[in-house]
Amino acid sequence: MSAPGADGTVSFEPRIIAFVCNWCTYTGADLAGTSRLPMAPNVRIIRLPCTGRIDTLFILKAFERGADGVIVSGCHPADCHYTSGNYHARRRFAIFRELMEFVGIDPRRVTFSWVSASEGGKWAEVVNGTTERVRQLGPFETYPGRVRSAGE
Amino acid sequence: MFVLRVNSMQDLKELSKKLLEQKQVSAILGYEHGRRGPRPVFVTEVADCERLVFDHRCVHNLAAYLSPRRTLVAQLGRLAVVVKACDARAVAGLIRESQLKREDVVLIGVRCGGVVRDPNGAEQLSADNVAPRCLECDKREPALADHLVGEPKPPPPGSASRDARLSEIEALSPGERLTLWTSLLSRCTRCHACRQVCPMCFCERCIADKTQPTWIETSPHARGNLAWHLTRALHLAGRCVNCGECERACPAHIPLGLLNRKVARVVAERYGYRVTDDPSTPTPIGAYRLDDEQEFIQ
Amino acid sequence: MNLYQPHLVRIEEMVDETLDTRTFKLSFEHAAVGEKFDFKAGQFGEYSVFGAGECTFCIASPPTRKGYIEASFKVVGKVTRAMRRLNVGDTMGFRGPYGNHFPLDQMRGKNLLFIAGGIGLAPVRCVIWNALDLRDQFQDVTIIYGARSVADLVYQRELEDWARRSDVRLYQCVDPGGETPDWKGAVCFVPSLVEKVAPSPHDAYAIVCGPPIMITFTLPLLEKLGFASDRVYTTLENRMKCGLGKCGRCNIGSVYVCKDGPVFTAAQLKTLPPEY
Amino acid sequence: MNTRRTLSTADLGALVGDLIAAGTTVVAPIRFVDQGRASIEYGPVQSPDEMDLDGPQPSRSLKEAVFPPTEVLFRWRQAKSAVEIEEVPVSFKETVVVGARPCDAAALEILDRVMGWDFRDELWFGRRQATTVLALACTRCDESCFCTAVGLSPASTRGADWFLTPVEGGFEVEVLTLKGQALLERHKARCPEAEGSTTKRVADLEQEVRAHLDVRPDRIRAWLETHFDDALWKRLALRCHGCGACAFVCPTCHCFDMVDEPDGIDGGARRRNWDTCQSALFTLHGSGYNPRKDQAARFRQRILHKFAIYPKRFGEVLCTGCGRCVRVCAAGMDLVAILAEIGRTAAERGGSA
Repeated sequence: MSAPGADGTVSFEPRIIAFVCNWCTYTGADLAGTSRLPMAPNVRIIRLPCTGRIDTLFILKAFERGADGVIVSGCHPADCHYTSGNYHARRRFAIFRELMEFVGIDPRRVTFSWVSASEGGKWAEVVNGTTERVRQLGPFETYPGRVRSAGE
Repeated sequence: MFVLRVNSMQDLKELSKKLLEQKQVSAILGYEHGRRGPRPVFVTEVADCERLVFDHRCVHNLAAYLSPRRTLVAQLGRLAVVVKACDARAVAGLIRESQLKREDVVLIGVRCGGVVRDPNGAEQLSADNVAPRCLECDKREPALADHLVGEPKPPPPGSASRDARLSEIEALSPGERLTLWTSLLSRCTRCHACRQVCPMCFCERCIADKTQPTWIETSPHARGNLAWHLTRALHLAGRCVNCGECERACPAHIPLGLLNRKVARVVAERYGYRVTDDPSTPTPIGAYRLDDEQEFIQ
Repeated sequence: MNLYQPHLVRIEEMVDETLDTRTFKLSFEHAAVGEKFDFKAGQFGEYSVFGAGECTFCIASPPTRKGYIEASFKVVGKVTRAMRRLNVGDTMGFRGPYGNHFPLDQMRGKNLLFIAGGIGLAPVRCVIWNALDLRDQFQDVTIIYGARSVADLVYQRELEDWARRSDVRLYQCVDPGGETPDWKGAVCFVPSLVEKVAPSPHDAYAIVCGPPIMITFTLPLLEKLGFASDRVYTTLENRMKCGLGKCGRCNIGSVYVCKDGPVFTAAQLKTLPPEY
Repeated sequence: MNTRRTLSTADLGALVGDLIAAGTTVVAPIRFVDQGRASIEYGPVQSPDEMDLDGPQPSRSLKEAVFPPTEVLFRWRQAKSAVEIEEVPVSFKETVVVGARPCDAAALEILDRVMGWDFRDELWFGRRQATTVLALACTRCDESCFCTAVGLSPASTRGADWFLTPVEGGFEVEVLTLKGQALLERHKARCPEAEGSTTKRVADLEQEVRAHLDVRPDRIRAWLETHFDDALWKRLALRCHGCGACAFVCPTCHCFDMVDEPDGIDGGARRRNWDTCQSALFTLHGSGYNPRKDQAARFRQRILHKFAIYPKRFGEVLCTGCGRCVRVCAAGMDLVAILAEIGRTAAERGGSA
């Protein structure tokens, strides 16, 4: 996972899980891929029907299981395939984000974004930005009781 | 239903007797003296109404017994319940979330000037023993009540609300906060008393009890405890009535109310929402505005 | 290795009994454990799927057949669902045998009556084969078995086998509506079939296993037919975790199903509080 | 075995210091304060100054020193269909408990019965063996204490390896077991032999506790065994929240759950966690059927297990009268009052009717 580089510094490749909605961000990510946009390979995407389906427990589960950062992304306001899923999600994540911050989970480890199907470039920015930010923060070893499967 | 305004504890007993005699209800859910201070009691006989009491040690939120999962209580039939302002907020929550019909319960509101931390507490309410949450409550009487008893009360003594502690924690670095909470939550043994006593935790099957898949690990280790307490606090966002029962029931003395208080402040600041005993207002988590702040979203 | 740690067993074969019931044939991964392993008809084990947990089933194969054990299970909860996803060659865990057993020693030389409903045939099947493998030690063997529908009959090939045998009397039924055009057995509930067959209590033992409703109606019938209640056996199941009398959840009053059971006589059942 | 020694307060501190220096875990009552709410809990101490032996009873029992709220039973690793099991050790680091309450020390011995009948729980006995219990006579009680009603007392030595009785300037020490003797051998210099006198027992306190509850456990058992369907259960269970805090603070409640926790797709651990008969899930079958259908049945199970089932199976009451369940109950369920009521009824009806 991390090995000393030539100059003695430790390079670290963060593991980032992205929970994205099927209709906008997943399509946007697909566009980013087919457009051959340069993107950090650290992000694993999990596709869900809607940001409204993204339970806050998904974020915790990702950290529990060894993620160093999380991306949550879906349709822009007014674009939700189910009309209002993203509005509900927006409230839930607004509250959860502050609660996480209160117990000491650095909010910089979690990126929330709206990425539409046409915003391949924005997706690449979100991926690269998050990867770089989490790389600076280092591995999330302090997450209470974090497990990591063998071979990591 | 008429509103009877009476002014002494004797009137609580008289009112209860009347409700039973007139068969308006089949039981009164109130407080009686136990060996360790007042405790909940279900009075079904007119003569037993003499046992009913109310004072600043009546800490318990009796609305917890109104949740539909209390099958034994449901067997009693229609209840009249003694409620403080915080308890009435819970009753309103149950009505708001379709767990209870307003007409299925008679609410005997009591004027309350704050309660102590522990029912087994002091004879006099003082700045030293007042439950901190009462300093965050500005309702001296429930508006939802059918009847209202007791003299008007002054606000509770003291000024040590938990907001100072919240600010202290917020001033720490993320690492320090995580260390603090990991340490506080390490005392949790997952008895789930916080959930069982909570009037707003009425789910038929709690997410913490679900096993397919197991979202929240049931083991009382750092991982399971953090996931549980964060989820509990979040699921109570805009619903927690600040009755403090979770914290009082916790055998590990974890200051759980801080999490709820934090969430309540977020909800108040972001959505201008405060939990009241008006059952007609929607909860902030079940509602949204097109122009909700989204400064945290890229 | 502490007492909660299972032995590893490998799935050798699997048979789909019905749409939701499957039988695993399991062998111990460490031959030495398998050689030492012995049990009596009626005992149970704790079967694990690693990552899902443990589940309690009787050992459905008879102790007379060495080198393997069988478990029949219906998909109900987390563990059985995980079991359903396993394949031949996969590894499971097994702890056991635990609990008491059917007193086959006492039954020697007597007539045996087996009554089972649905997947309740599993523990009974273990005793049936045990007795049939030692056929000369027992008198008449009568089996009365029923299920909701023809598709719900388990161990179908063995039922055919028993039907062909001249030294076994097999009566079968399915609930009304559960029959197929070519169904040759009775169409009724198990207790009604028992009433029709009217087995003789003379020098006989009865072993009854099935859903609670079947037990409730069958036990009084047997009493009416003249079976002494201490000669009627059944098995109980309560939720268990340890199987060792420690975890505290299977008790019915002062009786621990995992230690004093799972086999009980009808006489014993009468003394238990209604918490099973 | 019964050797009398004395131990000054300073020497006890020094002894604890020695033990910690030698790498022994020392568990003792520690005071915590959070938000003005003080509590005393048993916990490992890093220095003798952390101990608080004069305070009230620790709010949680000592059982977690021997029976942790969660523990790994084994781990597994999986590669395709092959599984490897990694055992957990059943021998444990030496631990000395200083200042165990008599009700907590006795509970360990009572639990030895269920942990050892037929199948021997090596994890329990491994920790038991590694743990030396220095119990401390109680010098105070509150209205929830009722140890005398279940055959113990504020000066009961049951389950203790050493028994400390506070005297002027320190403690009188009774060395009660071989394990206690072994500890004494290593720290003899700090514990001079007591001179002749016998300890003045805390008789007054015993009387005070007896006044809280005076019942005969055998009568209670007889009544319980014949009143499974009594109306009492529903009446009492009405106010019960079904939370199980009582069971989690109880020194003798020992029911547990076993769960698998994968730590990836290729492995994980099976754990055992404390559980409680007060939870509806405890007995829920996979089919959805629950033999203990309501809180009345679950509450009855708790009382029956303690005062009828355990006595029947193991010859003693599964309760040490510590009173924690009374103190901790958010709904004011009061075992002292309940036992008194059952005791009264049993006496009136002669335990059977």
